[in-house]
Amino acid sequence: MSTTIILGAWIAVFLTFGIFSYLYKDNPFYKTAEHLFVGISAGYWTSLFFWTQIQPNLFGRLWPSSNYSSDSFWYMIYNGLGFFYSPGFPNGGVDKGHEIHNVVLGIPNIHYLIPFALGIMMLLSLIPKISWFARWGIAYTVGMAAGLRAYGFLNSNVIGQIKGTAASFSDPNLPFWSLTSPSIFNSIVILVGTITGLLYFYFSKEHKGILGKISKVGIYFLMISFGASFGFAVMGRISLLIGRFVDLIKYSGSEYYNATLWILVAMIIILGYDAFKNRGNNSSVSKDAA
Amino acid sequence: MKDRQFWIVLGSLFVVFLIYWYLGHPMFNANRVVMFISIVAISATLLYNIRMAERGEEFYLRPIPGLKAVEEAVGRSTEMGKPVLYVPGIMDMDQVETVAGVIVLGHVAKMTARYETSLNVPVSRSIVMKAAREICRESYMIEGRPDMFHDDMVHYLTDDQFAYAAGVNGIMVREKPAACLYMGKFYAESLILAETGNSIGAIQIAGTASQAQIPFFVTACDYTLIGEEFFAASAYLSQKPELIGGVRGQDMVKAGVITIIILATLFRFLYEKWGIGFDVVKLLTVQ
Amino acid sequence: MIWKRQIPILIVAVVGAITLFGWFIDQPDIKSFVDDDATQWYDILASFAIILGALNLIKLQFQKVAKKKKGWPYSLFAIGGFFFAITAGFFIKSLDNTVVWGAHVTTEGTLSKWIFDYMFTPLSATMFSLLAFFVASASYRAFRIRNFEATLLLAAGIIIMVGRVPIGSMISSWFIMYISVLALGIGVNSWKKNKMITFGVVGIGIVIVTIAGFLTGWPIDQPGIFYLPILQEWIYFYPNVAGARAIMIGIGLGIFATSIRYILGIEKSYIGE
Amino acid sequence: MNGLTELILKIGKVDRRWIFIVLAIVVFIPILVPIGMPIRATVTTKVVYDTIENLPPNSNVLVSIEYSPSTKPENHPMAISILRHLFKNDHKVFVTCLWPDGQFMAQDALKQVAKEEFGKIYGEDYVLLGFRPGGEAVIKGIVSNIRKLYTVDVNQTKIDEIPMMEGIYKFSDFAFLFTVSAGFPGTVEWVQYASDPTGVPMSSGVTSIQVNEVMPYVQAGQMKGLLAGMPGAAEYEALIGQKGSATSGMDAQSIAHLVIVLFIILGNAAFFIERQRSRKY
Repeated sequence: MSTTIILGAWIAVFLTFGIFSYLYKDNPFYKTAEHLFVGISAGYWTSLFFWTQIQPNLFGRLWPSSNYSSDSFWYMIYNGLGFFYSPGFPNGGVDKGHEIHNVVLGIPNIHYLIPFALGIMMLLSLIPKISWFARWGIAYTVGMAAGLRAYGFLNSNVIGQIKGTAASFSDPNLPFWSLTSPSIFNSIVILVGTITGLLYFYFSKEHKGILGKISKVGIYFLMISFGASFGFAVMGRISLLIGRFVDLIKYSGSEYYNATLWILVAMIIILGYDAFKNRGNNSSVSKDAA
Repeated sequence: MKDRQFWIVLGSLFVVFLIYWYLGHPMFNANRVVMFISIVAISATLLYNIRMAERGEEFYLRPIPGLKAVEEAVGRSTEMGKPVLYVPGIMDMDQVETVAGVIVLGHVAKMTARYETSLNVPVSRSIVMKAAREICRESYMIEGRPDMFHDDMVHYLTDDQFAYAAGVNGIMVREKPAACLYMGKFYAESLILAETGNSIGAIQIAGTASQAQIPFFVTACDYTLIGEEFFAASAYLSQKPELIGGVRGQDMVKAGVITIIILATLFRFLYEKWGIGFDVVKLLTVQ
Repeated sequence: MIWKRQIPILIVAVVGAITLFGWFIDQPDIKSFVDDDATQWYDILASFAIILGALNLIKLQFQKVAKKKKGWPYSLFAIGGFFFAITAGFFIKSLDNTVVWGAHVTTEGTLSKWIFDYMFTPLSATMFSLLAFFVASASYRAFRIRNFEATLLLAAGIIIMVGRVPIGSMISSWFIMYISVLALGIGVNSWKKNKMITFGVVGIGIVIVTIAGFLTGWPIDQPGIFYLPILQEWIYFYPNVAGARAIMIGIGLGIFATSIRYILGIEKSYIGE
Repeated sequence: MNGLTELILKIGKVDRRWIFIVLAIVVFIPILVPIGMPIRATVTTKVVYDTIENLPPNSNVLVSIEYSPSTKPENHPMAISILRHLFKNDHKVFVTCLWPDGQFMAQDALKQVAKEEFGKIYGEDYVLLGFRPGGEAVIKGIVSNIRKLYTVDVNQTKIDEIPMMEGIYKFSDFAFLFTVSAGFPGTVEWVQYASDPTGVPMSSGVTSIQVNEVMPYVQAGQMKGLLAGMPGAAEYEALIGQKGSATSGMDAQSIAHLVIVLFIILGNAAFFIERQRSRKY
C-alpha cells in the first residue's frame, strides 16, 4: 500500500469527519472542510472543462496540426500562446483529428472564432465595469436551450404522456383486476388520476361544484405521488449514508494504520474540550443552530 | 373578432404553409408535422392570450388559498410583535422560480408596511439581493411608509447551500419569527429550514416548483403552493400582462390536452376493436 | 443600451428560432450546422460559463480575505484548495510523468485523480449523506398529519419505504390487515365521536380477519392488496404515475411557454430585468 | 398510559443530536453484522434484465454514466451489474459521460469489470469515449454525428484508430442505450433528445430521488423498465447471480427505514397529544 494512498486515506477520513462534525454544531473543522470543498471543486471544474472541451474541440479546430505552417500569421499567435503554456498548445498545432472546413485567410474552421470570442467576453465579465460582457455568451446558451427544450419537453413530456395515458381497452385477454400487471382497472386509475390531477392546476375557473370535486380527487392523486417521491427521497439519503460508513470502515483497517479510529478520537477530544471550556456562554444558541 | 391583426397574421401564415406543403414541402422533415402543428398552435394560443391581457382584457383567476394564508401569517406576527422571515430560495435570477419568489416578496412587503411588522430577508445571491431591495423599497413607497424601509432588511449571507441554511437557522433561533415564508427554488436544504422553523413554532408557508422538495414542504409547512400554483400566484400578484396571459393560455392548452386524452382513448378503442378511424398511437409517436 | 440589451435579446431570438425549427429542416448542410456546429458552440460556451462561475466564486473568497470580512481565514483554505487543484490540472501531471496531457485529468495515478479520490469524493459524498440525519430528525419533529392530504402523503411514503426493502416482504399481509382495522377504528372514532360504534367496528373487523385467516391458512402474501411489496409496487406504478404525469404535463407546458417567451423576447429575466 | 404519553412528549423535546446518534448506530451495526434478508425482484427490474437478455448477439450497446461520487452507493452497483451482464453476453460496449466526474466512475467500473473480471480488450470489446460538457446539447450531437463530438477517446487516441468504432457514426447505429443517472443532464434528457426522436430502445438506472420523475416514461413505454435506487441495484445483482455492495447495504437500509417510520409515528403521536391538551385548556 503506497504512502500516497495511506496519506490520501487519512485526509479522506479527516474531511469526512470534518463535514459530519456539522451535526454537532458549526465548528472550525466543518468550516475548513467546507471551504476546501468550495476551492477544490472550483479548480477541478476549471481544469476538467479546459481539457475535455476547450482544448480538444476549440483549439483543436482553430489550430489543427494538419494545417501547421510556421510562417503563417495565425500560427504565429499559436506559438505565442504555446510560449505561455506549452502543454495546452503543443508545438506543431493541436492534433485531435478534426476535419477542416472553410479555411479563410489561413484560419481553419474560421466560424469557431465566434464561440471563442464570446467565451473570452464571458471571462472578461469578471471585471465589474464590463460585467455585461457575459450577456452575449449567456444569451446564446439561453437561446439554444430554449429551442432544444421547447421541442424536447413538448414531445416527450406532453405528447408522449398523452400517448401513455390513452391506454388500450380493447385487448380481450387484458384482465379487469390485477395489481402488478396491466389491467383495465389500472388503466382507469391512470386515466382518472391524470385528468383530475391536471384539473387541479386549472386556474381560470373557481373550484366549486363538479370542478371542485374533481380537483379534490386530483389533489389526492398528487398527494400519493408526493408520498412516493418522499419515500424514495428518504431511501436515497439513507443509501448515501451507508456508502460513507462503508468507506469509513474500509479506512479503519490496519493497512491504513486505523485512520478512522485515530481521527475520530482526536476530533471528539478537541470538540469535547472546546465545549467544556466555554460551556457557560451561548450554549443554547449553538445547540439548535446546527 | 377581437384581435383582428392577430388573426390576419395567423391566417396568412396558415395559407403560406398550405401552399408550401402542396409544393412538395422541400427541406421539411414530414414525419414531424404533428409536432410542427402543435408547436404553432400552442404558441398562437399563448400569444393570443398575452395580447388580450396587454389590451387590458379582464381575466378571472381563481383565488389561490396559499395567498390568503400568507395574509393571516403576517397578521399573526403583527399581533405577537415578532418579525416575518422571508427566504427567496437559493438560486439566482436566471431561474424562473426565483423571479416568482421576488414578486411574492413585493406583495408581502406591502403587508408588512401596512401592518408595521418587521421583515427579514436573508438571500444567497448578490443579484437577488439587488432585485429584492428594489421591490421592497417600491412596496414600502406604494404603502406610503418609505421611512420604515431600511436597506439591511434584505441582506446577503453566502452562496454556499449548507452555509446559507445554517445562517438562516441562526436567524430563526435568535429572532424567533412568528411567520417563515419559503418562496423560490430549493434543493435539499429545504428540509433543514422547515424543520428548524417547526421547532420554533412559526407558521410556515412554502412555494416552489422543485418537484423533489414539495413533499418535504407539504409535510413540514402549514401551507404549500405546489408547482404551478406558485407561478399563478406570482402572475396574479405582479399583474404583468405576459404572466397573466401566460397562465390563461396554459389553462386553455391544458383543457386541450385533456380533450385529446379522452378522444385518443376513444379512437384507439374504435380502431383496435372494430378497425374504424385511424391508428392514433402512430400519429402520437413522432420520430 | 443596444449592446447591453437589444443584442442579447436578438441573439436569443435568432439562435432559439434556428434551434427550434432546426428539428424540422431536412436540408443537409443547414441540418449539419444546427445539429453539429451550433451544438459544439453551445458546449464550448457552457465550458466557459462553468469556468466563469468557478473564477467568480474564487473572486468572492479573495475579496473576503482582502476586506478581512468575518471568517476570512477559512477563505484561505478555499483559495489554497483552488490553486492546488489548478496545479494538478495544468502544471504537475503526475509523479511518474508518462501520461499524455489531456488524459492526465482522469488517468489512474495522476495528481488530479488523487485529489478526486481522496479530497473531492469524501467531501461531496459526505455533504450529501448529511441529509440522512436531517431526514431522521425531521421525520420526528416536523412531518405532521395536519389534514387528510398529509395523511395520504405519509401513508404512501411509509408503504413505499417499508415495502421496497427486504424486511417488507417478511411482514405478513394479515398483520397489515389487523393494523388497517385499528386505523379504521381511529378514523371512525374521530368522525363519529361515539365509543360504542368504534368498538363495534373494530371488534367485527378483527373477527372477520381472524376467520378469513383460519380458512386460508394465513398465507404470508395473500391477499395481495395487503402484502406490502405488492401494494407498494401497485402504488408507485399506477396512482403515483398518474399524479406524476399530471405534474409532468403541467411543468412541460410551463417550460414550453417560458422557452417560447424567451425566443419571442417577451421574457428577459436572464439579463436581470 | 399516562407514563407512556409523558415519555412520547419528552422524546419530542429531546435535542435532535440524540436522533442523529440513534440513526448512526442503526445504520452502522447491520453493515458490520450482515443479516442477509432475501431480496425479491420487482417487475421494473425484471423488464430491464429481460430486455438486455434478449438483445441480438454482440450488438453495439451505448452505456452512459451520469453520476458523481456523491451518489456512488446507489449508482455504482448498477453500472457494475449492467456491465457484467453485457460482457457475459459478449456485447460491444461504448461508454460516454455527461457528468465530468462520471468519467472517473466509468473508469473504475470498466477497470474492475472489463479488464479484471472478463479480460476484455480495450478498443475491440469496449471503449471509453469520456466526458463532454454541454448537457442536452451533447446528446443532440451524439444523435446527429458522434464523430464530430468525439474525435478522440479518453486516452486521446483518435477515433478512426479504434477498431470497434467501425460503422459507428450516430446514435441510431447503437442497438440499445443504458444510462446510469443521478440528475441533470441524465435519463430525462436521454429520453427527450435521443430515444424518443430515434426510436432506439433505452433503459436506465436512477437514484431513488429521481424515480418519480422517470416513472411516467416507463409506464408510457418510452423506457424499457428501470433500476430504482439501491434496492433496484440489489435486485439486479440477485438476477445476474453476483452479489455486490448494493446487496450488502440492504440490511442497513431495511432497519433504517423501520426506525424512520417509527419516528414518524411517534412524532405524530406526540403531535396529537399536544393538540388534545391545547384543546382542553
